Amino acid sequence: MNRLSYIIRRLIQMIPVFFIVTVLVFVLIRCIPGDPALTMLGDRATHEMIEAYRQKIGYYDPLWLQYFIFLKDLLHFDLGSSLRYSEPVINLILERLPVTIGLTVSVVFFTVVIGFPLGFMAGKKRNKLPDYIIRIYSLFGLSAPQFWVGLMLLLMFGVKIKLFPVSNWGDTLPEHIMALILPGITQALGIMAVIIRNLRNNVVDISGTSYVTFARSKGLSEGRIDLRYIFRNALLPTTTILSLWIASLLGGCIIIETVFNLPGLGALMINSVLSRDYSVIQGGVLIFVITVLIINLITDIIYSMLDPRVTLN
Amino acid sequence: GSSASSSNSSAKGSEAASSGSSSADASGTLKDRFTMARPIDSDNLDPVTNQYKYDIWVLASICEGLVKIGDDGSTVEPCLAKSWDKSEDGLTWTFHLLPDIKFSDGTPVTGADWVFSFERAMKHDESIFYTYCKSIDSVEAPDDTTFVLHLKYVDPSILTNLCMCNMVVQSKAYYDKVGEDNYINGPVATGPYYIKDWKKGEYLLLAKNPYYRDTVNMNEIMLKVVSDAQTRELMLQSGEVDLITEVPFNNINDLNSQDGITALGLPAGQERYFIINHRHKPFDNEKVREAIRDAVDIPQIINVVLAGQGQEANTFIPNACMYWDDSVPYPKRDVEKAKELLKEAGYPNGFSFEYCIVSGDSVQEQIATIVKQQLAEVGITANIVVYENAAFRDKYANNGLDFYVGQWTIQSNDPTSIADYWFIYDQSDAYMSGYKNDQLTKLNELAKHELDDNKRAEYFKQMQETFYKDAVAIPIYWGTFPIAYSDKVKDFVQSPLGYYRFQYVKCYK
Amino acid sequence: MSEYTLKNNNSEVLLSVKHLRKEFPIKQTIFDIIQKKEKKKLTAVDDVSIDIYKGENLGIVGESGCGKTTFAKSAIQLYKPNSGEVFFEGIDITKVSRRELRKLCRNFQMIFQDPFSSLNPRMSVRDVLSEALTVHKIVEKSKVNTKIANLIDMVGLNIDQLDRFPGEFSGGQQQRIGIARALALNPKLIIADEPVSALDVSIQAQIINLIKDLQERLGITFIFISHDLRVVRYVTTRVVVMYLGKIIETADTEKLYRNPLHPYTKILLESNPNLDPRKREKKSLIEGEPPSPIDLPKGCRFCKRCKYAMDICHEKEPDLKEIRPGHKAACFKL
Amino acid sequence: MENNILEVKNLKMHYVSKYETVKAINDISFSVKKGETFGLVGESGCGKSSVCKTLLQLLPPNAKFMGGSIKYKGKELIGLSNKELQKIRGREISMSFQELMTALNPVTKVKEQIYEQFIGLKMTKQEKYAKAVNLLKLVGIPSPEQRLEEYVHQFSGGMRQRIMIAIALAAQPSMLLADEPTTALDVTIQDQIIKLINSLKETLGMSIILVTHDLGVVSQMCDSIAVMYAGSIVETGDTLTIFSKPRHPYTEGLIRSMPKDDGSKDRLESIEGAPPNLNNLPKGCSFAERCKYATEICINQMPPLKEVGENHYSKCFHTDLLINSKGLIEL
Amino acid sequence: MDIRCSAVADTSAKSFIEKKKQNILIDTFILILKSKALVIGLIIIGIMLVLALFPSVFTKFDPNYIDGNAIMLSPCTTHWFGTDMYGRDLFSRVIYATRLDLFIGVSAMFVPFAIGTSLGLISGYYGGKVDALIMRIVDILMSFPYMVLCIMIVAIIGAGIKSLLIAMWLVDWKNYARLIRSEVMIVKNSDFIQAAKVMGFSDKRILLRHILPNVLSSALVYAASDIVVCMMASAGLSFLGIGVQPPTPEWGALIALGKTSLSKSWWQSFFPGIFLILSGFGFSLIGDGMSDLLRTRGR
Ligand SMILES: Nc1ncnc2c1ncn2[C@@H]1O[C@H](COP(=O)(O)OP(=O)(O)OP(=O)(O)O)[C@@H](O)[C@H]1O
Ligand SMILES: Nc1ncnc2c1ncn2[C@@H]1O[C@H](COP(=O)(O)OP(=O)(O)OP(=O)(O)O)[C@@H](O)[C@H]1O
Ligand SMILES: [Mg+2]
Ligand SMILES: [Mg+2]
Repeated sequence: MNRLSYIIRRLIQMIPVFFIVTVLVFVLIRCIPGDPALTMLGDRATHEMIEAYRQKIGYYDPLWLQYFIFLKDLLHFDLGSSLRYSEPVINLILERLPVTIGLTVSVVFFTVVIGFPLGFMAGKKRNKLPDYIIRIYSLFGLSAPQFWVGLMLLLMFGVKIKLFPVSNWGDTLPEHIMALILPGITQALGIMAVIIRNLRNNVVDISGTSYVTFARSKGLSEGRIDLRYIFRNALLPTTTILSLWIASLLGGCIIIETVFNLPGLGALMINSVLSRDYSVIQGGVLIFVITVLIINLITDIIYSMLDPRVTLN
Repeated sequence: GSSASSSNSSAKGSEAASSGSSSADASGTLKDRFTMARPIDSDNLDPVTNQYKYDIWVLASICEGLVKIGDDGSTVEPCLAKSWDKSEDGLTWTFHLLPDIKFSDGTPVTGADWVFSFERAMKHDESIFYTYCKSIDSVEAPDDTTFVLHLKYVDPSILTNLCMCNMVVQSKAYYDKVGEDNYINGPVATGPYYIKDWKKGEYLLLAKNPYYRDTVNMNEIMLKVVSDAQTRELMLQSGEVDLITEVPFNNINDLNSQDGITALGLPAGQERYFIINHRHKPFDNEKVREAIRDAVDIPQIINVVLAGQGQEANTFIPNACMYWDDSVPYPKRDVEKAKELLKEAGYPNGFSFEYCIVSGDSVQEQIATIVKQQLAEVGITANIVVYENAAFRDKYANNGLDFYVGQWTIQSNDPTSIADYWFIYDQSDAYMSGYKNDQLTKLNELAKHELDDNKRAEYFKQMQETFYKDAVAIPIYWGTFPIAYSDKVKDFVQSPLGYYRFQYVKCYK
Repeated sequence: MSEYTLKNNNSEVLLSVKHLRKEFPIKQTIFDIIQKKEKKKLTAVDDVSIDIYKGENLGIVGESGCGKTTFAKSAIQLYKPNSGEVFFEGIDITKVSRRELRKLCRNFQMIFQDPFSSLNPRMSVRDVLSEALTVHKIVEKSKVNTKIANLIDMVGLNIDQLDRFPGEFSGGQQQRIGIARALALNPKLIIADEPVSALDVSIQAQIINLIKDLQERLGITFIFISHDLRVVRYVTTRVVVMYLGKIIETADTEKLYRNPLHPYTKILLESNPNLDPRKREKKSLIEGEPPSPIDLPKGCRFCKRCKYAMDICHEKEPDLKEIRPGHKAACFKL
Repeated sequence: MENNILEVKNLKMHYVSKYETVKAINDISFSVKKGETFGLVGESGCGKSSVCKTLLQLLPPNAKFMGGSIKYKGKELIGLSNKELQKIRGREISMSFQELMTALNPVTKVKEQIYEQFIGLKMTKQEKYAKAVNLLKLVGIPSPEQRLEEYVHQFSGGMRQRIMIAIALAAQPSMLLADEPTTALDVTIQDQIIKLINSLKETLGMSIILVTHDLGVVSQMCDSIAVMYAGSIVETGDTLTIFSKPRHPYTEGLIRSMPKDDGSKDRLESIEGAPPNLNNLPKGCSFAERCKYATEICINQMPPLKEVGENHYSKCFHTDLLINSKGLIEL
Repeated sequence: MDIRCSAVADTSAKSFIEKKKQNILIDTFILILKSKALVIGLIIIGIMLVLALFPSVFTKFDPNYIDGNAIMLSPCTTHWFGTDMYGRDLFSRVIYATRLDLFIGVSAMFVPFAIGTSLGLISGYYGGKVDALIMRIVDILMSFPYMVLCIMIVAIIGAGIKSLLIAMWLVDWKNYARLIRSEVMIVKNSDFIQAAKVMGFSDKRILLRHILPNVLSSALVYAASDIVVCMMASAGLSFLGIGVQPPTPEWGALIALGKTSLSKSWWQSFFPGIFLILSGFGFSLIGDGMSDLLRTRGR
């Protein structure tokens, strides 16, 4: 199928999902107990103050009206402004988005750099010592709590060896990069386990396919076969899994963000839920949904480019 | 004026607060910037509409008013007003202002700024600080060095109230420029520091006010937000920050034992209570409440949870406040008596209730863990239920909580506001406990308008005694601000009210 | 052989397929929809009509992809045909409800092309057979085991292989399990879709013999799909030649083999490799690939590869007409 | 012998797994002459593909070489290093695989898969392209320029078979192992492939080992054949002889179970029973169990490969009984 | 060849059934024994199960008893794993936590597994509108940030394992549904399903007897490692302070509690961590072993 038309169709398909998610967030967030007035005003608020605040934020407006206003603003790319920070939501999000994206990139980087070779090696040396070591290591990665690993790494590389900052998002790119290394490794450790296992199985499967044997019969060198045939083909399904993880990373790094004190979207979202900062939650989820859908689209397209068998529909 | 009763705590406060002043060596050179990490960011630095302690504490280094609370937290000292006169009837106060005061942007402070600032505070009746300026009828500034207050009625605590952050002088020109909506990003004022950069949720950077009339040591103060306590500690250990706040109590000793780090609890005007909802059975029964008071073992709580960094409390007024009464009995564990009381109340086999805690508050969680066992020993079953913050508040506002730990942090050493919160039922359902006692409400009202210090003290004594007698709530402890800092830091001052006095702090290279 | 011809013409019709057409849709792009392009489709079976007589064995041959399987599957409603009717003993099974169809199903069974994939890899032979027997209550509960033993015996498998899984059998054995399963329901018609193409000659012979025996003994009607022309000649009584979804020739087996009319049939028969090593042809008889069933050419479907093609062949589609008694073909040259 | 391009002696190979040992090749010897098409015939699973893969040493990890020798142009292939083998594979001996649907890399263009054969040869891009186009033309793929840019899944089965042959021929090997090149295809395409390989053999002067179980294909292509059963060669000789005068019961059975071309409807003679399990071979002749001539000795002893005619060998104790057996064709 | 219609005696056939069935069990058992991963995994989880069922046999301490005299003891002969800041015995807390943790892991996996499998089956088999609907729901769940949803649920029903479980139940099925659906799509086109249709079987029977057993294996393997992920998620929630209600012992919560003094009292998070990792190991090994087994059983 024509790629462009495919993209357009996928974008059109996103609209209902997107729409339903907005409704869902909108309703859900207002269904849960806790009202912004109480959280914003704190312990000492009197009944009158609470009342006044509620009036101000339109707490008593019917839900559909609130939603309507939300949609109307949305059409002007206005996500409203944060109750807590009194700042346009879009600014809040845009401020934190780079951190989250940076973190995601770092995680993917380490997953790829460490996980791919290990997974490949485990598959090549199937049921030999390296395979066992790598598999046990990956199991460890899967079942060690992130915050624990994170704190341990900080203790080791932040405090004892002072190689990386414990927490310094900083202002310059090198500072940002330094700040992202340890969190990237920590989060990658868990994901890597999945990637390694998946890649290993793929390598085992692909090594046994007849096109690899056929390639050998052509007299190609082992290195070329490993790289061009086994690794490349084994990677395809793994990338899909990786992309699923990337999507969930964008919204779910809260623990890493907390441990490493990164000013990312996860922390913002969680804090906003905790303080019932409605517009931030709505805006955040919206941005998140769009990002996830677009990432999915991109992976599908990339996948179809890498694997000609996959048709886009 | 200050009362004698608070003097002992203030003395202790000033000693501990000005850390390590003895070894003030001239050899070291100062760093450019002092960095501290705290768990939560300020939300709103509008002096009038802010709500959180994290706002007020910082504002204390940004804004100044006519008078200020001393660093020990108990005395009222002159600030921008060098002296003041009070009219005969006590309704007109005339303040004589320091000359040539400038805002941090270099513009001079004028009478118009004063009037604007006060009128704004008086206009915002939804502000939680509104009560402090309730008694003011009007203000005027005959010239740039004189400022006059007209009161509606005689207000004995007017001077302490004037120390509050909502009655500080701010630049009207700046306000007009940015408008009400953006004002939460902070005012332009006259304090030793001004807000240089603020990335919400990430950091707040203060810079030295070049026009400040006094010495200010550090060029910049960086307040980082680091929500995880463990990460804060690691940052201190790695030298990324010079000072951290809200150290978990049980780590204080550990941190202290490390080279180059000092950890301690600064005295705080902070009190925790077990708050019992009188509207829920069986807590409507006074005997039951007393039984609980007898069942809990507060020294153990202080030992385990605070690692000893706290002081047993006896009444609803923190000991850092005026009119605190030492003679009110302290809760004391007596298991037999508690059982007896339960039997009398008709619960010989105990009962069970919901002990509500807010998620993420480790102190609350730890207290709950211990109290659960202590209560179990008299036959009462406490089911610990964790609520996420907003849900907790919702339940709290709708009388849904059975039993929880409340915390009050004072903002002024006058106990009026806390007494209001406990005894003006309509305002807050008596700290949401549902306790209603008209007599106490009346006493509180009397104390508010009484100019005679002794008489006021007497009213407050009565309130405290009744509070104990009715077992309204169970005071637990007066807390401390647990901080830890590197030995490079000298003279960090946080007053018992929590105010940061950044002008004193020195941080060496 | 003439006796078969006679027999067929006198028998009653068991299954009558009328103007059957099956198309597979091709997905459209958004632009196609916007531009209101006509929906593309793959025509796998195009207007096929044929009567199948009781007791006969009808062979279907043709190039791979010409729609043999699709025809068989749409005839018994495994694929919903796009148009056309199929009468089974006078009942139009394209119109009956799903429920009724389910009941009718036991009368016609199918042996699938790929013996392995036609068996559930997680059901043992016993499970497969007993399920068929019990769901339709073919025999009493107590007799199920006996019946299974009979069936297994009938297809020449050993009873102690009953609890094995399909993966543990060879292709020929798997094919026999498929046959046993089909026989379990006592069907009147069995469609055997290339039942021997996956097998070796030696096993192939066993299956062929089995089919012949079944037909003789139980009088079951067969539709036998294969591209092995030798086997078809051996097994069937009548043959249908398909090309690109259409029947192009049909006749009694021997008639057709002895005297093929359609050019394609001729090529097909000659393509069958000669068993005599001394008779080797140098040149391939057929060139090129069949056209795509998506964009069917106008005119005769074979004309592009036909060396006798005339102008009219590119213009019009020839009808299937009776050239000789009992021998129909679709070609203008005839 | 001088004109033998390949000589295989006493080849043995087993597949060893945790659970069983599959004796896939049991003592096989044969030789292939220059320019000859040699057929390996036998029912599926008897080890034909395993022989081919052993020749090129392309065996899966669980395969265990048990002995024997493979001499190609007088040079011993067993024991060669991987590097040396790489020079033989594709350049000298190449192979087209049975698994035509899966033997080509699905994610690279056909062009690249052909180009890979030119690695090491100093060729410019244009030369490579021209050669690739030529190859596709040679195997009869229309519009090769366009087809080179396509991926494998865009080709039909017959096309894939041709592409595989094209790749196998790209480096102009002296020998082609064609593993069931026609099995999965229908008669017309099968016919095309047969004719294609036959003509290629003539123009390029290759030797071919053709693996199949279709006797029709054998008759159209092979000069001599070896009939395999359960991992060993049971009969070998030139095609005409074996087709006309089979001297092994299994060969005879195979031939008899073919339906005749003449329309006769006599009952087919099938070989009863199934081939033995390769992980549990009988002590004696592996065909004994299904053999109508079998006697005690067949069960207890392994028969030797006896010469029964000129260049005609049979692995049976009872070749004499078969002296008059009827073949597929009359001479 | 003649057709042997010999009537096989009823009884002999019957006796054959029983014998064979037994053999299948034994065969399976032997196969299991041959897979080292599976055996080790089963042993680990078996031990865990014993600990979970009879914790009191292994320790004499009450896991919740606060002993003011035993605060923060390092591991010693009485307190094998040391004590925590309240003076509670860590060994007994870790042991008593086993039951809850296994429960969390298994139930957080099982319900989504059941829901996802059913919906995946239906979606894949019927296709069309039902499929579109289910897949849109999956899309929505996929694109909804998980932690935010988790906290919302915590807000609605309170903190604790209950909300964690509900959150997982609500969200996690999507993975199973996708997995199963994609396999059903393949299997439903295979000939044996058509064979079942032509045999006149009902949809229910085809779905449950014919499709399900063929698509379940990959979901099962996924489920085994999913258990670990679920247990990890509960540890994460404890870290955020919305995990189990204190003082209930739970590994994640124990680690989270211990992490406040990592450098001083390493044992507090170390031992529960070891148990968490060990059970993770156990379940993953079972998953690996199962995939091996299913592979050998398959073809
Ligand atoms: N489910 C399907 N969806 C789309 N196209 C199909 C489907 N099944 C078959 N086709 C197409 O319909 C045409 C006829 O296929 P069919 O399987 O009926 O051929 P056949 O004659 O049985 O071939 P073979 O000899 O290879 O079995 C082919 O072009 C095929 O690609
Ligand atoms: N990798 C392997 N591991 C174990 N056994 C194997 C392996 N490959 C093949 N076999 C077994 O070895 C025997 C010979 O296999 P081979 O593929 O050589 O047979 P074949 O004659 O080529 O059969 P076909 O005609 O089906 O291609 C078979 O019984 C097969 O099951
Ligand atoms: Mg077919
Ligand atoms: Mg083979």
